[in-house]
Amino acid sequence: MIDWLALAVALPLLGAVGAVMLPGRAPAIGLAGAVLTTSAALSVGLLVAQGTALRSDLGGWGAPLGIALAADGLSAALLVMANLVALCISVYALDYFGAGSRRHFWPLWLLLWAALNGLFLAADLFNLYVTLELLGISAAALGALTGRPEAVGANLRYLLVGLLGSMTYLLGVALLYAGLGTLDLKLAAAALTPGPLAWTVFALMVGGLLLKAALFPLHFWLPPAHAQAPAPVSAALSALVVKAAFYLVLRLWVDLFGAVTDGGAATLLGALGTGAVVWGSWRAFRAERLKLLAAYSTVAQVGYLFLFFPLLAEAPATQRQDLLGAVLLLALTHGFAKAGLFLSAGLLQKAAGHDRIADLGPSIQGLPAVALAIGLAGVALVGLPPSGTFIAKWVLLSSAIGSGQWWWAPGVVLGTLLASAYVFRVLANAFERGPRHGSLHDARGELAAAPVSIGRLAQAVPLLMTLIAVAVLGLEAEPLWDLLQDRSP
Amino acid sequence: MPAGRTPVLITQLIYGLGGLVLFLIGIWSFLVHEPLLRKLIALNVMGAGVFHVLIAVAYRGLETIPDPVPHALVLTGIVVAVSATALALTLGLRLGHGDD
Amino acid sequence: MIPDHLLPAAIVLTSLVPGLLIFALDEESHVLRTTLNLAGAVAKLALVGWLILGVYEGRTFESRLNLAPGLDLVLNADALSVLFVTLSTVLWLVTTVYAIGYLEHSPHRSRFFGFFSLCVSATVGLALAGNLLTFVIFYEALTLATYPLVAHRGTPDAIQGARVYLTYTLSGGALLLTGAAWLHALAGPVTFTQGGMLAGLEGQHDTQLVMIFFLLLAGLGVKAALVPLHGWLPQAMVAPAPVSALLHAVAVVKAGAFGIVRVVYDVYGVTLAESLGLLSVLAVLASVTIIYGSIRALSQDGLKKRLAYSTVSQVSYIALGASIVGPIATIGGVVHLVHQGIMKITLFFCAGNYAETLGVHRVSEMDGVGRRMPWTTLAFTVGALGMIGVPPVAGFVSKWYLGLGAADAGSDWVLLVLVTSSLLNAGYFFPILFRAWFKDPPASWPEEHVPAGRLETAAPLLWPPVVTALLALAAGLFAAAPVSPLEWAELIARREYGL
Amino acid sequence: MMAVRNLLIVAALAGIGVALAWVLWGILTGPAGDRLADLALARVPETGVSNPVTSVLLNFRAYDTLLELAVLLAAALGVWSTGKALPGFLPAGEVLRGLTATVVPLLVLSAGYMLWVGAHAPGGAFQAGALLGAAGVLLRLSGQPSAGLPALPWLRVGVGLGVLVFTLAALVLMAMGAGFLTFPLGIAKWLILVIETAATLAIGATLAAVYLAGEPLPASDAPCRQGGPRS
Repeated sequence: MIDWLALAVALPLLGAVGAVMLPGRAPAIGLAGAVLTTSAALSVGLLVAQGTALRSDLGGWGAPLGIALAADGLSAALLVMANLVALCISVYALDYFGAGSRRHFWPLWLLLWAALNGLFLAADLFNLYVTLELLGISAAALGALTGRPEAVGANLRYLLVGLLGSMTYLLGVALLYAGLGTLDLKLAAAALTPGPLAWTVFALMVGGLLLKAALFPLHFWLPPAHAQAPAPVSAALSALVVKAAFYLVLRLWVDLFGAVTDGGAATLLGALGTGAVVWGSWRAFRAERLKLLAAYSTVAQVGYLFLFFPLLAEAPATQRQDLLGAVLLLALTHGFAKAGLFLSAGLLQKAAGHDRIADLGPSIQGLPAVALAIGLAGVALVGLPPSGTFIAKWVLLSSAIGSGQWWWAPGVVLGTLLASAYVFRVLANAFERGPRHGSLHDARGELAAAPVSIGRLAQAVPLLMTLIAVAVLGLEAEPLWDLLQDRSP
Repeated sequence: MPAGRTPVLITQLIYGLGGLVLFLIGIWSFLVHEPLLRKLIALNVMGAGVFHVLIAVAYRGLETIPDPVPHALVLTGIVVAVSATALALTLGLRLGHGDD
Repeated sequence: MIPDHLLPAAIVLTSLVPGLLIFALDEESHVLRTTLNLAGAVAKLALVGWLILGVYEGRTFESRLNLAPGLDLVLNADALSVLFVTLSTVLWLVTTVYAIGYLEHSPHRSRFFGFFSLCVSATVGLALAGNLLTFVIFYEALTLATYPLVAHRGTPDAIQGARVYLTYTLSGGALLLTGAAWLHALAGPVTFTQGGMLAGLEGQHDTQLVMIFFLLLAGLGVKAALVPLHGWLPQAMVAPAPVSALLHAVAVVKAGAFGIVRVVYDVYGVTLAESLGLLSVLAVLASVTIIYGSIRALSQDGLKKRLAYSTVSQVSYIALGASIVGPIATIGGVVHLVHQGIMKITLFFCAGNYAETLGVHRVSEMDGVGRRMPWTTLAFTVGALGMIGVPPVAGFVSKWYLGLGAADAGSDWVLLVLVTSSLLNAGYFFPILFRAWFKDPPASWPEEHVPAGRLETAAPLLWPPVVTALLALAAGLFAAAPVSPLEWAELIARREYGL
Repeated sequence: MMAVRNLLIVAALAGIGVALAWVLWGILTGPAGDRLADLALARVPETGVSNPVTSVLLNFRAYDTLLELAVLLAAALGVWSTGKALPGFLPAGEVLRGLTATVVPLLVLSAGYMLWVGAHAPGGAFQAGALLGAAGVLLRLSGQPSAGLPALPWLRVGVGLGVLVFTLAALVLMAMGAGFLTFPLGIAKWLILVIETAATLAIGATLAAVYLAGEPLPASDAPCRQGGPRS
């Protein structure tokens, strides 16, 4: 009997331990762990796609005594996305880290991966706390890997804020256990009734998670932490770690709190989302460094995700599916696109020795594949067709207007325009041939003279990821909606 | 409420409300104090508060075996908190904040 | 052969696939790149020929891709889309030849031709779009594909022009998206339907429908360069000549105008649009644009700038045709979609030839250019006369039908607009023609790149304007022939009005 | 300004506190009853250990414990990734050395006892591991730069041991058809003891290792530092 759910968590753990114990072989062990973990996650995805929701009672005790792992369409889709993105990041990381940091990167990376898979598959509220902490600790450690004081400071702050969030979440879990006598998500959902307990637990758990999901105005820790981390880590933080916290909010909303809270909470989330879209996009537009721009863009993209809550709260059952599909599509597209953008930024940084947007011209023109990847990522971030984001925004706009909540539309439109502004600020570098940058041949010459050579594989990875975000998720997203069909085990 | 529960309830309330107070003091300290080390201590105070609440929930009187589940949660929570504290202290040390 | 339900997709793919392949090519693979370019263009032309035949016979062609529940990417061919597809396909072939000649020695050719092909793919896609969602998708894709072309030269001017272009078009795109999503929320999937898919909604949601119309119009008006949304067009003139040709005649401006036609006829329907009072607003906007563009063109010394303002003016004839109720005006507007394209591309090719051969960029430098480059100047003359509306060039036919239609609908003031505009057109084109033919050439040209030989300039630069000038003449002379643009426009009008 | 802000924070927290207290009052006086207590206690005999808390930690919720060991590992790796270990302290004086010589073996001994007793009374891997860690800290304070830990290659095995044994045991059980982390009753006691032993060693090694605040140096070139404990 193969328990794919458990394997998706156990394999990266084993890989991490292997990389700890044999530091000389860390990359090989790490890559093997990455491939095996991804296979397990894909198996979970395939099984769910074939029509069964998966649930595994670890230890055989069953809820409420034991802990279960579970996968339905929502978690399976995010699991598959996270694992594919993580696999891409792993391949890229082979080339990225030097001999000094390899032995540190790989085990922490696999632990982070285990935490992600554990989080997407968790069916127990306290277990979620443990996965959250594993995620937060490994993420902060990875983010500080360069050892530069700014990086260490930003990630220490990230760690502390994350702890504040998880402590708040944990108090919510404690009260929920006290009130309902269970920690299992499904059982708790069945037992929870509207009332002060439900609202308090909601405020504590979701409030803690919003801090981790970096929803405006709780986003302040994100840009420095994500911008200072090594590129593969930034990619994972922005594309996956923040997404995991959002997933949890959505999961709790759909399974637990949606039925016991009124529209006010959802409206608040939507309003904060709008703030995030506008403020994040604006700051991204003003950013002078590419990685900071990408980090602020994450703040904005998280905002879009939260705009779906007020619509979900009001939607009749028939439209819920559509909205869930759209928010899922948005999360997936952003996962691929943002990871691709950060990885591209890492290559430019290696080639140019910096990531100042204004001076990136020569390196961006010397690496056309990277320029293309940034362009495709930009298409997805702005929400231009064909990309998953475009479809998601279409659903968002038409549902907002259709349900009479038209006031969400201007924020979306404004965010889109600001996003185009910041994306094309970067892309203009790919065309510029001003006196400052010299001619194309100078640019190439400069690159050839530079000691850093950028491998073809490292260039191919972000291109592939952004292509998935644009072409696959933009044109072939229908199966996502099939995944979300109700499928009881 | 059965008469026998009153003393249990009082003990539970002392621990539980005490836990809440600790939790709030922790948040207050986290928000108000700039130094990262103090924020870290504040977080540990918050954690202690949550653990107190769990202990209060587990208590069922002196004659009855307490609920083992919250106790296990507290143990797990402590190890997690220690781990996070260790990492945070080291990061702070590298920043030069550790010598205060 | 290709099954009917794949033909529209195949037509898009014949430029998309070569475009993507070209990106991957080495800068120096001239032969392979040229082969790919031309093979794609010719294949597309062949497929379009087959499509025309099929549509004429009344067969339906529809490619459909499900994006999400209730959201379909639909490509299908009705008479209107066939008209636009044919125009873009023919002009793309010609422009490709021209661009190969024009750019053969400049850097970044793979990038240029890659985006060039993407640009045509997007245009053809929006021409074949079967619903508003598909239209929006290709409309935005067109913006993306043209940005690199406008920025191509990489000079500060080019970057600035591209930025202005992008600011306008993406803002327009956002409005279009909002309007389209709103309409989707109100009426469900917006399929383009002859006679108007909203026709049944009269009397309900009138205010919302009016607001949506103006959102859509603002979005489309940016690309169609309706005043006051035209600001990007003169700035985008910094692009290389083949790009200008593409922007003005084949793709961008045309996409906006085509979209307006689609929205008026196939989304709202003339009846609903009129009863909501939308058409008179459109008519006024179009007329203002026609006059304003012509006036601004008068004072431009830069040849391409003058042509750009001329485009601002001329494209609005199409919108004007759509704003007048009645089949005759419809014919005039729709046929002008084709005629303006052929004539304006001729003019831009010629402008490019002057610049590329002699370094002549300004009207004031054009003295005697007709003697040095007679064939080019002849083609230019045909285009210019057509723009003014002199028979028998194609432009006359459009204006004739527009005038008749306006008279028929009782909108006599439109005649005044047409006459004024024609006089202004003459005012900015005749001085050019006079200088070119009747003034003495200077002792030396500003920057003579191509020495006079057997041909006045390089062959790939010379043939395209000659061919398109001949097409413009033919479209006027043989307007009554079967499968002429006019005949086809009549077919469209008959189907729209259910005659 | 700051005062106003602080006042606002205090007021807001006071409000939140009142709400939380009200909810807690409602819960404790409400009908939630025994929660999972009776259910858990009733099934303790099926877990292979008789201490209820250990039953929960190592059997009912063993998966939590596995991940918790992973958290500890992540913290250790995070600490190591920040740089080399800080220099050790000068060798301690007579008194402290004597104390250390007495207390450290006692700590190790008590750790063993804690580990064993955890099966049926309060105790277990975490308490035992904490004692081992304390022994390490004490050694470090008294001038052992390595805190009594083995050389780095073995230390790496040590900190990973808990997760390794736990995960392998779970996977072997899965492969045998019992299910991930499902301990058959007959061998549950021994399996749990093995896992707990590995966990104890890992926890002890990790706690002592993080106290070095960095990746340990090879034993030969570990410098000593002037002065006592960091002041």
